[in-house]
Amino acid sequence: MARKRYIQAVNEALFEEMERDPKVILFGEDVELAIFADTRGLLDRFGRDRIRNTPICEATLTGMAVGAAASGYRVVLHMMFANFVYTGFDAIANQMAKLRLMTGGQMNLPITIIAGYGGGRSSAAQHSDTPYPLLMNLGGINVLTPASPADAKGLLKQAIRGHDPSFFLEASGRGAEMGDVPEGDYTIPFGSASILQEGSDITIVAIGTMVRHALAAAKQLSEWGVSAEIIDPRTLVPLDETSIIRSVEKTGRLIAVDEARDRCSAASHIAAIVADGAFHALKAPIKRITVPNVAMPYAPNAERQIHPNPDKISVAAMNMLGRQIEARPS
Amino acid sequence: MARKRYIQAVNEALFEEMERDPKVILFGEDVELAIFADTRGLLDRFGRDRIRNTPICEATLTGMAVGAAASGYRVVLHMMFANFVYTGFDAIANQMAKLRLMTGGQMNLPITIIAGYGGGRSSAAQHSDTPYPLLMNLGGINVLTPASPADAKGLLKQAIRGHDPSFFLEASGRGAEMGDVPEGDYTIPFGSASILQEGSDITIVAIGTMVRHALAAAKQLSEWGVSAEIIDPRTLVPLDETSIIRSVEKTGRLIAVDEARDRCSAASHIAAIVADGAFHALKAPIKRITVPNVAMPYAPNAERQIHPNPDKISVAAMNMLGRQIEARPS
Amino acid sequence: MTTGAPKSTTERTPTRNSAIERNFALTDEQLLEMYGKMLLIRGMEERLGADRAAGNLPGGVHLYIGQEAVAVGVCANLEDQDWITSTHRGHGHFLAKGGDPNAMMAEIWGKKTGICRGMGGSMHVADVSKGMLGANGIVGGGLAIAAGAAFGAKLEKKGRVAVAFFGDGAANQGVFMETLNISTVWGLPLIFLCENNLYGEFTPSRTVTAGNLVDRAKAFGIPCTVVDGNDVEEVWKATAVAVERARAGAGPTYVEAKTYRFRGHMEAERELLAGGKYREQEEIDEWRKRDPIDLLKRRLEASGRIKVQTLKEIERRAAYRVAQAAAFAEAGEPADPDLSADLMFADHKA
Amino acid sequence: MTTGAPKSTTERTPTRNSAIERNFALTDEQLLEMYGKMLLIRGMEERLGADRAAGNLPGGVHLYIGQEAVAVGVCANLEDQDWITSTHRGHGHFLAKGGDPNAMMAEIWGKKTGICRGMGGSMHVADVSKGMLGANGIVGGGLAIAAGAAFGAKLEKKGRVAVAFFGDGAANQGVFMETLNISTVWGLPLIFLCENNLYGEFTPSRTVTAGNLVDRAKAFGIPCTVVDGNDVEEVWKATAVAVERARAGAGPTYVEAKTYRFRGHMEAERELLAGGKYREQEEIDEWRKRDPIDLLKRRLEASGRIKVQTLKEIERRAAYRVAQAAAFAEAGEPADPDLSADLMFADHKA
Ligand SMILES: Cc1ncc(C[n+]2csc(CCOP(=O)(O)OP(=O)(O)O)c2C)c(N)n1
Ligand SMILES: Cc1ncc(C[n+]2csc(CCOP(=O)(O)OP(=O)(O)O)c2C)c(N)n1
Ligand SMILES: [Mg+2]
Ligand SMILES: [Mg+2]
Repeated sequence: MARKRYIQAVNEALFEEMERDPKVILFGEDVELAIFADTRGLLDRFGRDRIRNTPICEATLTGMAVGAAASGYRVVLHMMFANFVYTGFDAIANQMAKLRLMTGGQMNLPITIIAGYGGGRSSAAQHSDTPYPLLMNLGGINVLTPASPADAKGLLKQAIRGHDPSFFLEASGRGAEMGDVPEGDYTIPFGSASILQEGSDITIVAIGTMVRHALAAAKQLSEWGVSAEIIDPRTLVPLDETSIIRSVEKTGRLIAVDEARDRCSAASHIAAIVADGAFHALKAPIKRITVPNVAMPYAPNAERQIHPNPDKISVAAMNMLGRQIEARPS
Repeated sequence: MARKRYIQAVNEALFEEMERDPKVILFGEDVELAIFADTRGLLDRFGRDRIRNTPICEATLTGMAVGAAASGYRVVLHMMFANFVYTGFDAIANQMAKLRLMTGGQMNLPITIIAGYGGGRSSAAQHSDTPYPLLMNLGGINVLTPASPADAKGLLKQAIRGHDPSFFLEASGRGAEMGDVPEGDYTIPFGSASILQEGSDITIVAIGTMVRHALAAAKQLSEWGVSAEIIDPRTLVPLDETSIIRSVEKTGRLIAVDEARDRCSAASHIAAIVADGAFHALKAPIKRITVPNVAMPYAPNAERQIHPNPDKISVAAMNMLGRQIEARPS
Repeated sequence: MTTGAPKSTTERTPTRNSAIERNFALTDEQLLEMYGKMLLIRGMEERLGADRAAGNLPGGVHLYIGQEAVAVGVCANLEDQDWITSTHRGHGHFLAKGGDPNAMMAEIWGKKTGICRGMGGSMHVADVSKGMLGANGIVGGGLAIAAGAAFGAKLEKKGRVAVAFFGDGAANQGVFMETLNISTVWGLPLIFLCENNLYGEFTPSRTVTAGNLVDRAKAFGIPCTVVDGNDVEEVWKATAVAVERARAGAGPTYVEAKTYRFRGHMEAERELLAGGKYREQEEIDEWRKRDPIDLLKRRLEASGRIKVQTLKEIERRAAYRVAQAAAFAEAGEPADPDLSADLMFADHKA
Repeated sequence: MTTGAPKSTTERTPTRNSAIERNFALTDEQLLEMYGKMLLIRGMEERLGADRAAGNLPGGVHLYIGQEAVAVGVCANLEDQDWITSTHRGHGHFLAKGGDPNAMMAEIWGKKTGICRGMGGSMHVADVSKGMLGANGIVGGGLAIAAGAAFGAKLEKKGRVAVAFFGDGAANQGVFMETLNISTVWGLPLIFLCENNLYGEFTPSRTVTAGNLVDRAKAFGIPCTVVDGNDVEEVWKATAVAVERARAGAGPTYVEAKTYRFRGHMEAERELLAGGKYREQEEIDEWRKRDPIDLLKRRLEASGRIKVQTLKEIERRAAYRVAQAAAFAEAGEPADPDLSADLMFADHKA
C-alpha cells in the first residue's frame, strides 16, 4: 500500500502490464507526451513499436484496435475525451461489440479503451459527456468506472489481461486525487461492487465521480441520524446486481446517483433492476439523482446547477425518510 | 380514412410535406430507387435538387444535415438501416444533439432522420439493432417509434414541420402492414402516448413492433380473464410519463416491452419512472420484457428465442397476477 | 490498363521490378488451381441464388458472380497466416482464402454446423484459422480492421501481410483516406484491394464519385495499380508485386480491379425495385462476354497445353463440391438457440 | 509557393484568371481595415491568455496568435450572408467574420451577455446572424457542416458561399475526403481552408501525415492553392479567386495556408506537459520573425502611402476595443443557470 494519485495508479498499471506481457501495445492521439499524464514515460521504457502517437482519425483507430486484437495483440487505445468515442463509434458498436458473436466465437478481442468522461470543469458540451449508458446498451463491451486510485489500478490491469473489449472510463479532472494503492500484482474481478459504507436506512448506489459525493452525503446524513449504505458497482458491465439487491432488501430504500443524462441512464437501469428484484423490500419510491437531459453548459453556475452533489443526495434521502430539513446552499 | 400499408403512409407523408414546403429536402443513399420503397416516386415529382442519392459517407451526411438545416432548409436524411447511424454518429451526438444549447439557442435544426430498426428477419447483428436507447440518452433529439401506418404518417409530418432533430424509426420488414390512415393534413403532437386498450389489471407499455405483440397478448389475457391496458408511448423523446404513471396508478402493475437490449433500455427507463412516480400504487414487481444483452444472431431459431413475443408477455402477466398457466409453445 | 507507381515510390521499393520478373509466369498447375477455385465460387453462388429463390435461406445474399477472378487472383498470393478482410459480398473471398465450402454453406443456411455456428450468416462468414477476418455488413468496415491486422503483422515481423477487399462505393467512406494515411506513415504491410464494379447498390459510381479512385491513393505516394479484374492473371500479377513489397517491409499498395457483378446487388433485387432500373441489359451483356471464368478457360484451351478432359474433370469436381456443400448444409442441425449469451464475451456470460 | 489548379479544372472555370486580374490590388483602405482586424484579434487573444493565467476564465482557451492573417485574409472576401465553420481555435474566425468582441469575450467569461449566453464558451463561439456557424470542439467537425450549408446555398441560388476552416491535423480525419468528394460531385460553393500550422496538439504533422495535404484535394480534380498564411494579401487573393469560382457555380476550391501558432496548443500547456517538448524554441523564434501583423505593418510603412499616425491610431483603437470587450465581459451578469433545459429544443422543454 502507498498513497498515490489516481493518474499515477493508471500509469503504474500500464507500466506493469506492458512489462508483464510484450503483446500489450498502446496507441492514440498524443499518448507520447500524454495530455492526461496517464501514459507518460511509457515511450522511453517501451519504444515506439509498443506505444505511439496516431493521426487524428478515431473511426480508423477503433477499427484498428479490432484488427490488431484479432491478430493476437492486447490493445490499449487511448481516446482522450469520451466525446471522441462518438467519432470512432462505428467500429465500437458495429464491430467490437458484435464480432465475437458474429464469428461464432472465433475471435477474442482483448481491447482496453481509455477515455476521460464527465463535466464539472467548464469544458462545455463536446468535452463533458458521460457515455456509459450508450456503451452499456451495446452489449459485448465491459464498462469500468473506477472511482478510486486503487480501483483504477486493479480494474485496468484486469481489463488488459482479459479477452474482451473494455472501456476504462477515467473521471476527467480528477487525476490528482489521492488514495491508497496496493503494490504490484493487484487486480479486481469484474462484476464485484464495493460496499464503501454499511448502513441500514437507505442504499445509495453511486458511480464514478458520484461516489465521492455519496460518501460526503453519508457523512451529512449520519450527523442527521441516518445510516446510509454506499455501494460503488465499479463495473457497469458486468453489473453486480446481487450486491445492490441484497442491500436494498436490507434498507428498503434506494437512491441511484449517476453523472449521466437521466434518460436511459445507468441509474434508470439500476432502479429498474431493483423495482423488479427487490420490490417487496421497498419502503419508498426509488429516486434517481442524475444530470437532466441536456448537453453540458459551459458557465460554471449552470454546470453546478445540473450536476449531482452531496446536498442533493442527502436532501433526497431525508425526504425519502419523511424527515424535513433545509437544504444547505450548495 | 383509407387502409394503407405502413410504407405507403410514410411515402404519403413525405409527398405531402415536400408539396407543402419547398424548403423540405431529402437525401441519402439510394433514396432515388428507394430500397425501402418509402421514398419511391419523390424524384419524379420533386427533382434532384430536393431529393438525391448521396455517396456512401454517413459521417458527412449527418454533418451536412446539420449545416443544411442551419442554413434554412428542412432536412430529411434517410440512413437506411439503423446500424449505419453508428457510422454517422459523431455529428449526431456531438453536433446535432448539442448545437442548439452550445449556441445559446441561435440555431434551429429541423432535421428528420429516417432509419429502419429491429430484428426478426435474419439480417444478423449489423442490420438488426434497435438504437433508440442510445438516442434517448443523448438529449436534444426527438425519438419517434410509430407502430401503425397512421402514427407513421402523423409523426413524420410533425417531425418535418418541427424545429428540432428527430429520429423517425421504422420497424424493418413491417412496411407491408396495413392500417387506417387519415387523409391529408394529419399530424400527431410529440409526447402523447396512445392508449390502445383500456384495462384494469395490468399496464403493458409497448414500443414500436412490440405494440402488435402486446395487443396479441392482451387478447390471450382477456380469454384468461385478465384485463390489460395497452399503452404505446409513440414518442420516446419527449416521453408521455403522465399517461404511463396514471395507468399504473389504476392497475398497480407494469410490464414494459421493448425490442432493445435490456441494459439501459427504454423499458428500464420507463420502469424507473414508474418505480418513482407511481410507487405507492404498485402491487407487484415491475417486469421488463426485452432482448437480452447480446448482438442479434442470424439463425431464425436463435433470433426467435431472444425476441419478445405475445406468449412471453401474457405469461409474465399471469405470473404477476399470481395465476399459474402453461406457456403455449411459441 | 496498368498505371505505374510514382517514381519516388519505385525508388523506395527496389524489390518491385525483380518481383515482377520472378512472378511473371504462372504454372499450368497454378492456373488450373485458379480455374477450379473460380468454378467453385461460381457454383456455390449459383446454388445460393437458387436456394434463396426457393426460400431455403433465412437471410439475404449478395452474390459475387462475375468478380471471381479478383478474389482468386489475389488470394493465390496469400498463405493461411496472411489476413484478409472482406465485404457484404464476401463468399468469394471466404472460399478463395481457403474457407471450407461445407461450413460456409451451412452458415448461410443458419445451421449449427456453420463456420460461425449459425450466428453470423452470409454477411459475416469468417474463418480466422485461414486468416479470413470476416465478411462485413458495414461498407468500409473491413479497411481499418485490415490496417490493424497489418499493424500486428508488422510488429510481429513474420512477414505476414493483410489485404482489405472493398468496393468502389466503400472508397467514398472516410476510413479509406484514414487507413491510406496511417498505413503509409506506419509502413504497414497492407494491400488496398478495390473491386470497382461500377455500382454501389443501385447507384452508378460515376454519379457519386469525383475523379479517379486511384488518384486518391496516389496522393499518399504509394504504388498504385489498376488492372482488368476479370483477368485472373493480371490480378494475380499486380497482387504478387504488392504482396512482395509488403513482405519486404516496403509498405502498402493500392490495387484496383475493374470488374462487374452480373447479378443484382442482392438476390430478389427485381422484386425490391418494383420495376426501377439503374443499369442497361446491354451493359450486362457486354460484360458477360468478358466472363472471368470463360476468359481463363479459353486461354487455357488456346494454350494447347491443357487437355479438354483435364478441364472437364475440374468442372466436374467443382460441381460435385458444391453439391456436397449444399447437402452438408441441408443436413445440418439448426443453430443452438441459446448460444448467443455464451458467445458475447470470452470471460463471462452476457 | 502557389501551385496552380490542374489544367482540366482551369478550363472548367474561365472566371478564374479574370478574377485574379480584377482582385489583384487591395486598396489602402482594405489593407488598413485588415491591419485593424488582425490587431483586434491579437489583442483579444493576448488578453484572454492573461485572463486565463490570472484564473479569470472558467474554461481553457486555444489561442490563434500567429495565424491572424488567415482568418482576416479569408473573411475579407465574405459577406454576412456567407457561411463559415470554425475549429477549437475559433476566436480569430469569429472576429474576422464580424462577430462582436464584447459578446465573444463575455461568452468566454461564461456570462449571460455572451454571444451564446454563456452556454458554449471558447470552443463554441458562434454568431449565426453573421454567418459564423460556430467554433467546434470536434476536430474535423466543421467540414461536413460547411458542406451542408454550401448545399443549402447552392439550392438557394443567391450566390452564398461557405468556408470550412480546418487544421492540418483535421485533414487526417476521413470527413475531409468525404466532403471533398461530395462537394465536388455536387458542385458546392465550398472553400476548404486548411490552416497548416505544422502541429496537431503536441504531434508534428509530418510524423502522422503521408504526402502533401494538397495532393489529397487535387485527387478530386478541383483547383488547389497553397499560400503563405502569414501574408494576408496572399491569403486574400487566393480566397478571392476561390470565392469567385464558388459564387459563379464552379464548385469547391482547396486553399492551404502555411502558418504557425506562436502560443501553445492551449494556454497553460507547459504545466500540462511537465517538461515534455514537441518543438524547438529556435523554430518559434524563426516564425516570429514572420509575424503576420509585423509583415503587413512593414509593408504599409514601406509603401510610403500610409502616415505613421494612421497606423498608431488603428493600433490605439484596437487596444481600446479589447479593453472595452474585457470590461464588458467582466461587468456581465453570470449566465442563467436554468437556461439549458429551455435551449435544448425549440419546440419543447428538455
Ligand atoms: C455503413 C453502411 N452504409 C450503407 C450500407 C448499405 N449498403 C450495403 S452494400 C452498399 C453498396 C456498396 O457498394 P460497393 O462498396 O461498391 O460494393 P458492391 O456492392 O458493389 O460490391 C450499401 C450502400 C451498409 N451496409 N453500410
Ligand atoms: C474528434 C477529436 N479528436 C481529438 C480531439 C483533441 N484535439 C483537440 S485539438 C487537436 C489537434 C488539432 O490539430 P489541427 O487540426 O492541426 O488544429 P490546430 O490545433 O493546429 O489549430 C486534437 C487532437 C478533438 N478535439 N476532437
Ligand atoms: Mg461496387
Ligand atoms: Mg495544426
